[in-house]
Amino acid sequence: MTSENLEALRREVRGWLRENLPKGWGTPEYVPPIRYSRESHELGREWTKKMYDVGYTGFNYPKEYGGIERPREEVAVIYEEMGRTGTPGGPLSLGLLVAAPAILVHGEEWQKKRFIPKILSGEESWCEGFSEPDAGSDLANVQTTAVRDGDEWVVNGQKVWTSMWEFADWGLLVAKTEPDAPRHRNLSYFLFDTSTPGFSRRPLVQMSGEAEFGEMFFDDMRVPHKNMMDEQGRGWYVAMTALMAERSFGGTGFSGGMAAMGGLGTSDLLGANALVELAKNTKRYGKSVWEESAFRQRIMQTAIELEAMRWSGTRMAAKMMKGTPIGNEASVLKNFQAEMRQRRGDLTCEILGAYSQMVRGSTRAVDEGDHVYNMLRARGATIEMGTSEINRNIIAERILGLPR
Amino acid sequence: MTSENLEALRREVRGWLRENLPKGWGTPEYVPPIRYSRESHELGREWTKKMYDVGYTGFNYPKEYGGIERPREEVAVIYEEMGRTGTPGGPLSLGLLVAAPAILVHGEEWQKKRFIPKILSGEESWCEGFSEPDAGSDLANVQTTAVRDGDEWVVNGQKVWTSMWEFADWGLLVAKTEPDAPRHRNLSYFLFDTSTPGFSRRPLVQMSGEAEFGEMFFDDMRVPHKNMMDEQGRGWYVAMTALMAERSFGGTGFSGGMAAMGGLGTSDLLGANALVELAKNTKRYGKSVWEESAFRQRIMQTAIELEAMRWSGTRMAAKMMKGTPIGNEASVLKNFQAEMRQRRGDLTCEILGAYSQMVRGSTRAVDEGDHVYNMLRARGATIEMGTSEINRNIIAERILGLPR
Amino acid sequence: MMEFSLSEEQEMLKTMARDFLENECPKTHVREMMEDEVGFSRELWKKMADVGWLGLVFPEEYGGSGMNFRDLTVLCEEMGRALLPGPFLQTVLLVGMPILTAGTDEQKKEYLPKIASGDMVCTLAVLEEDGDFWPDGVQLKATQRGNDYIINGTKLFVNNAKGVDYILVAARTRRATEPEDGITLFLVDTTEWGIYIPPLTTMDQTRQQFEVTFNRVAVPASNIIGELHKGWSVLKEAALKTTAALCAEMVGGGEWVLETTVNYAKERTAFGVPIGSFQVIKHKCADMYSDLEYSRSLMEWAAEAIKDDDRDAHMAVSMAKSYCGDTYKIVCDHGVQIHGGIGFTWDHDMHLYFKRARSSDTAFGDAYYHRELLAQAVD
Amino acid sequence: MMEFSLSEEQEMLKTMARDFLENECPKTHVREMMEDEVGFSRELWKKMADVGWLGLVFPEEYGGSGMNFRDLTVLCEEMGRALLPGPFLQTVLLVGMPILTAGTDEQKKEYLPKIASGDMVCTLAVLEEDGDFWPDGVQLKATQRGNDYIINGTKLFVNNAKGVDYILVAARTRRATEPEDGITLFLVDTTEWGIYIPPLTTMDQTRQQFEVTFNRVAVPASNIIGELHKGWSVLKEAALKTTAALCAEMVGGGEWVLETTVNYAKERTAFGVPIGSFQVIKHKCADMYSDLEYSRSLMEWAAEAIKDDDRDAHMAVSMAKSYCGDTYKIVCDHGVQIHGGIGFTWDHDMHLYFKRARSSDTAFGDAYYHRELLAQAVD
Repeated sequence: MTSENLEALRREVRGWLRENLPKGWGTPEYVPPIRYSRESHELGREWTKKMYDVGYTGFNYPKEYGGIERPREEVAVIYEEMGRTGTPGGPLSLGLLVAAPAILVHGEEWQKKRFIPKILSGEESWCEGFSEPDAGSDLANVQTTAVRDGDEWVVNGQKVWTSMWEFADWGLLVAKTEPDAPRHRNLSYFLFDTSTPGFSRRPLVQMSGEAEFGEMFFDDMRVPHKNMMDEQGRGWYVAMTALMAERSFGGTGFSGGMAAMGGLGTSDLLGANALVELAKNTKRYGKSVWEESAFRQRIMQTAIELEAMRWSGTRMAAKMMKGTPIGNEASVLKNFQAEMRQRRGDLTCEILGAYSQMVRGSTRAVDEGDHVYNMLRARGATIEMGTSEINRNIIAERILGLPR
Repeated sequence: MTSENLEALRREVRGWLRENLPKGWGTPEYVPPIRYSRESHELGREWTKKMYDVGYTGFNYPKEYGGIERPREEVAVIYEEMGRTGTPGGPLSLGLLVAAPAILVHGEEWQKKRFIPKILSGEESWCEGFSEPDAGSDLANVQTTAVRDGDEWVVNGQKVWTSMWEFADWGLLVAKTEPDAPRHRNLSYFLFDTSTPGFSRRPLVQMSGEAEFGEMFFDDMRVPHKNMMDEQGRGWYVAMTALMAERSFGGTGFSGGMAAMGGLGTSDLLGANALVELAKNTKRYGKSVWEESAFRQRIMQTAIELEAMRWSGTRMAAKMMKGTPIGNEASVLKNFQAEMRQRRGDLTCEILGAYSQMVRGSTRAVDEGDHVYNMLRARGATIEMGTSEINRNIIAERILGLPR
Repeated sequence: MMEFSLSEEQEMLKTMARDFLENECPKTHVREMMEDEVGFSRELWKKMADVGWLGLVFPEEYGGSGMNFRDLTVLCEEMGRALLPGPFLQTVLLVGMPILTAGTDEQKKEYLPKIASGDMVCTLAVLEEDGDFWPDGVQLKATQRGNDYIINGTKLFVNNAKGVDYILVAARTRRATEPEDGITLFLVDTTEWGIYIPPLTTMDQTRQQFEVTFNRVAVPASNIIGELHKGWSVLKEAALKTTAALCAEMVGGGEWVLETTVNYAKERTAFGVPIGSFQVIKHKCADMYSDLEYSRSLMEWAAEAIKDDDRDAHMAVSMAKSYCGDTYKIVCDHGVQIHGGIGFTWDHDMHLYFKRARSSDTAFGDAYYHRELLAQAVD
Repeated sequence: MMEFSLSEEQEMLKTMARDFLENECPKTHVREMMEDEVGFSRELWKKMADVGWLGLVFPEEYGGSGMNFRDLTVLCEEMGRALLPGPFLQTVLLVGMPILTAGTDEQKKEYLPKIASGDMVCTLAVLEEDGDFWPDGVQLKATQRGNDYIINGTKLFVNNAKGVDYILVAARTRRATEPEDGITLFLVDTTEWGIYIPPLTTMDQTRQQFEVTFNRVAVPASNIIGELHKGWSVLKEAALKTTAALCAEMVGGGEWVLETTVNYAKERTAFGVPIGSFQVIKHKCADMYSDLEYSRSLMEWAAEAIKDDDRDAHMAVSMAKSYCGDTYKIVCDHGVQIHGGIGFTWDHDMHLYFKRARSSDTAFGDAYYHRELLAQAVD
């Protein structure tokens, strides 16, 4: 790989972006679609397809499953150029995050060939049915059942806290297939088409008032036997792979996770700039908040934690690139990120004072109510993808070897 | 009780204090004896005896065991007057704190009559052998044994973390008497004379370099059977009473505990004055620490916590005065006080900056190194008298009723 | 000597209040009011008047029961526990008290009995653009014109402004060197011409806030409460009492969260055992309990100090407000976390307390502000 | 792209360093030095020179091995883990580096080989009464007299001043508007007449501190390191490197505490099970691990940034210093607590780390100071 070739690629990517980014992108005149809307989903789908067709995404998967194989230096150049401008995100899908990694490890050959390419290209979106009303973090409590009937399985039950639920074409599903088998041996994983009769979904409203998550209902839904992933009774292991993949996203967040998804935004070295600006622009009792060392200190602590996350994410990404599985380390990143989000949300609201009450839709809201939304939404961060408590157990038992 | 009578008592106490307080008391010319020295012990002993003889201490115990029975209003006046001037503390003894309450509940009639009066009068000092090198907070691990031999018990073993160990005339001791009995039934309590052959003690140096605690060794020490407290095998219950009494002191600290001991110092409403002064007098990078809101906030938080402790102690003391046993509530007070001491110690050292390194004996030490000593000593506060972890278990299980 | 345990009378008041609110203000009612454009129920208000709550601390000659401030806080604890929607503190402490302490005989006779009977619901409008409770924040002007004053400008963060009969408005009537000087309190009839009250759409829907715009509203000089230009000290005194009452509400709410969480931890199982048997859950609950105990100590001290007109009352209230505010927030954080997914849903009641904790913390100065006040006292 | 994993060479260095220090610097040695009036061993110093540590980052022409700063931090981690007593950072980074970067050819040729061979042990004297590392703090005067400068005054917080051969002294040689201007660095032979070095008796005995009084000490002008009046920037650069190296020491020490605590938790039993099976102990250990991981990330970033002369090096070092400082302290807090009574004794080694954590935190600006530096950068 000569540096001339890389420079040529850089120019190519730059030109392509100029050509293909949405009209007005990067200027105030660009109005992004509403979060979680169909429009936002479609934009992500189309954008991913465009990138995939020209070879700018879909890395880290073998060619036979639709992966785009490029030298690491080229990938770095592509990411750098996209990072410079920022790009739209992907479709509302857990495909890249959960489904593709799980299928790659546990799927049959036909499943890999059928599903992974369309995930990489953004054409098909995925969700995952994992949590249940009475299960939480404990897979032993899964109540959804799948009963064999000839070449099919008949699924009944309910899943909650399904993210990316609304536009998913396909879903992953863990269900109890052997009611009498011991824990870790009684579950199986299925890939199911969301247009199957007997499947329905509805929004689950969270404390911030939004419905980012959904509930899914299975009422005699039939899934072909060939859509089972891995062997019967091995669902626990598939779930672990899927969870690990999800958690490493929750933890590496921007630097790792977004890179893995093929989208990159711009980043500033001092990641707490938004907080600094807010503090400079906010007066409490006539005095700029930024002049109070109590706030300066906490804002800078946030900046430090963001940098620490960035470099820990980089170390993790380097490991992944070398092929070392990150495994239980994901729990470290996930917890830190989740708890940092809560601290940051609280700090933001403390800076805002009385204005911290204004939510989205309020005429007096600062930043259109996003600050308050973020604070509220962050309460879920320490619960979803394994509670902070579960992740600390994992760190203590699996990394440090403390007794169960 | 007329208010004239109370006023007369007030004048009497005031006059007595003027007469009896050490020369120079309350002025800079008074030099207190060194902490934990024999001189300090003797001063406390003599002072207690003086107060007892005139009827100013020894409350809350029945007359037949040497208690001074006075109406509550009189006691309040006595405490108020002593609080105004401050007084020397008591002797170095766990007598009032642990031995007397335990003997009152579990002792034989002759034990109550023999021991409690001399505790109240300060004439005899006590220590308690509880923790062992391999036991910590877990009584089930007690290794010290007592074997019956005629009318005597032969004790062998070692105790650690014995406070008030050096000048104790008598000791409480928990030992295993029934090696094969189940937990909670295999221990017995003894009262032993520290001049008994086979008993020895030595200092146990803590991380601050001081030896506030001692170790005690029992080498075929013989204790008469009649010195057993409560029935054989009921040592666990005695231990609980003793611990509870100790913890309520650790928690109520000044307001409850010191009042119970019959000594009271002066108090300022804003209990963090010393920290405020320190911050005002300390410059970091040329700027007064007191001007930094980050420090102001934490210092005021300390003031608030001290007040919260004071009022919680008052509520507790009011309960005790009405005869309601405080029981598990003691764990709440004990933990809060211990953790507050650590926070305060850390804060003090952060204010001091480079000077936080100077220990007692250093020519450059601020406040003669007490700040650093207090910070170091406070690390033990969350370990002694039941670790913070054990106390939180107690709160959760015994107060909130969460499952064991 | 300060009395910390409740008197027999106070115990009765507490039991009665809890029963009343469990019947009359269940969470279904709270949620209904959250969606309501006014945000509280006149029907329930009347019932509260009937059991004597609205005149509780007013003298009997004005239709009250002559009970003391500590008694009132016993009630406030239960209101906080029930998340009672409506301007109770506003009506009784922020408007009623200034009338009682600074009003003329005519004003007392006219308004207090109406407040006590539930026929006059009120709120206070002080805060403006900067959102801070301090004299510098009062910029809205009132200009004399004959026997009237013309009020012109906008107030923000006004609780339940939409459904009340009167708003006590702090207005600037002259500009002086000291910002405290020149603030006057006007009791404004909300049916006057020129008042516009759009909602603010805030996080805590159990205590709705509004913007109030006065478009050259005429108020007769006889509606001035207290002296002309000297309104701030009256307001400060009323705010002090309200802040202490708010602490009682916070402790009451926090105790609901603790109890609900402990019960959930006993019932909900994971890995085959109740989650309350996990040590980390236990310790979080223990911390919630402990923080609430210390909050209670400071809150009761503050209430007693106000009742006794203690010279330390300001300090006690600042200490209580900052400690109770921090505690309520962290207790709710733990409550949500221990409940897990269900605690994060809209349908569970936990988030109502979570949000109430945060709106209460910012009201009348947050923990940071009150600690700074304490620091200034020893500057 | 930044490399975070160790090279093969660095891995070897690390293994070798750990073995060497386990043999040569066990805790018995550390405790012996704590009681020693000089506080470090010349014998061990010579051995360190023999394995090439003292000249590690000096060019080969001055007797060094020409390795880079990141290599040095690998060594520092192990030194922090072993609690190595002695002025290693002082000699190599605070005195050696200024000579290398600002010294004359003669100075480099004279001193650097001696440092590398272990024959010249040094320390730095900057801090005075106020205890803060900033130019305003340098008040001690040096006045020219012929070819000499006369130094008069007192320095505080000087590490290992008693046993060293040379002290690099920051002195004020002229008073200017900018406090940075007018500071000159003098390399002072400790055998000179007029130097008095009483101990300071500090908490962390593994790194002894002294007071140094200069009583009209004469130093030849040829012993000035760098330019006259322009010493501060040289010092700042050396302090930056030392601060990053200190971070490596802190991470190394913290990891010893974590490992020791985890091992203890596996072995010590209470209530019939290892205490490490209690969830609260587990979670504390998990937090220690997590904090140390993030400390390592920032520390390695800082080390790489210095190695690469990155323009963000100052920011990286401030972030690392504050985060590593906070982490080391809290890791030791947990370490003592989990060990229980035994961890509170003098005989257990835990308190040596506890104290080292606190002395390291205050050295070269504590966490608070470094966060304030970062804030000033975006003021």
